Amino acid sequence: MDIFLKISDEPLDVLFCIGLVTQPACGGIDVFIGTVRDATKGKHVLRLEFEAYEAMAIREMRRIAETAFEKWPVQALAIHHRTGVLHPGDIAVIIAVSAAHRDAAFDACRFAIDTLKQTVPIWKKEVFEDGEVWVAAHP
Amino acid sequence: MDIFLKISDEPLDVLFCIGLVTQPACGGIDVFIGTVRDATKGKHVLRLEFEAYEAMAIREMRRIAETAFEKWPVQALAIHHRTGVLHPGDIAVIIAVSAAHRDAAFDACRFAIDTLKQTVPIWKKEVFEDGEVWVAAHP
Amino acid sequence: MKIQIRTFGIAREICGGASIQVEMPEHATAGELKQHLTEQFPRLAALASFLVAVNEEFADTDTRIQAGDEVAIIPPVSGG
Amino acid sequence: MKIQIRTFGIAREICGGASIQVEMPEHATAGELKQHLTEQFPRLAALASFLVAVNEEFADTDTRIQAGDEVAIIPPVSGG
Repeated sequence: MDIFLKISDEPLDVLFCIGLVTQPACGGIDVFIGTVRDATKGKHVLRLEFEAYEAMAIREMRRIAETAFEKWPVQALAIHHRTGVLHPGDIAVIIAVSAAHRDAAFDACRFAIDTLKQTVPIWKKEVFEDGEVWVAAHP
Repeated sequence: MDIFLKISDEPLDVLFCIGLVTQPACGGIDVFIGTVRDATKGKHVLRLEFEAYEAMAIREMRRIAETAFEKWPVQALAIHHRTGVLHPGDIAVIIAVSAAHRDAAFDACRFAIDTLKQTVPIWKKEVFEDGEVWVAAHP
Repeated sequence: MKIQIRTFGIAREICGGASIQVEMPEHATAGELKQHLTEQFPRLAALASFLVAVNEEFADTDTRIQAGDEVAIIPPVSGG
Repeated sequence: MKIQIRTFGIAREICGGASIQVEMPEHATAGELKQHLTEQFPRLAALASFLVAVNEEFADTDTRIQAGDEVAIIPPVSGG
């Protein structure tokens, strides 16, 4: 059960994450890369500001990874999340999952990003030309 | 509809594929990387030999990409497939799909690799210490 | 007992600082703390939701808080 | 008419070359070609399946083949 978790205010490295999960017995790797869009609902995004409750976020990420290992025959799983100020095109999150067969990699990767967005204490503020908003804060 | 297709006997480049599909409006990229396992059913794999009916394979890959664009709101899709002699750990195929939202990227990427394995005229021979076999050739 | 509470995201802005201190009875629950916080900071009630974490775990309404626990307000998360 | 046929993968090994030539009646169909090939190369019948492609498209049983068409034997694919 190889789990690699990181929260960092430095740029994330896709090839590094893929390298972390690559193993001789793996036949498929699914990688999800979350990038900063240049617009939300038609409004131009200047930047995003991410903050994390780091220790708890790592705990929740570990819980996600462990659940993925229980549910699917995956070999290794990496979740790297960025914090700080990001601009359109920057990578906010990378999830890489290796497995002997691709179905497990796809299922676990999608589960990981879906669950991360629901449970991991990380927050982003979208900054527009005319204001800013904490995403998902209000109904 | 940005479609990038390649069949090559040179090593494939994951970052290049991701770069091809990255666009300012994309919020999620799903990348599938098919790698050569070191064993099949417990037997050690020495190497794989891939061959393609290249012109037709590119046509079938284009058909997959166009179908993906019809079915899901994706922004760009790249399929790069390797031919020639590969060893365990080498990358046989990369599929990268970008979309504004991740569900489309995941669905289209998985559809693309599943369909590629069914319809694209590419063949692989597994070479073991004690023999070789064309994968899927016989019932 | 005095409880030191970490705040994040919009909760940090609503509460006016990355850390606030509130006075609660001994053995108060997370539910009671949420109610106290909502009264002290009415804008928390306008959020889609907010949770309390105790010692880096999401707390249930009846989770008891001890002096010295690490307590945090968790507004709706939006990572990824 | 003479038809030049490209072969790939195990079909290349069964047919003994990357390209073979067969003689078929004018307006023969892909289905008739498959039958002819199976008779000439019985090991093709042992494959999980094999298809004929005409001009880089999978052919139906009743697809007609013209002299000069690009024809190929497609054994079970195994890319990815």
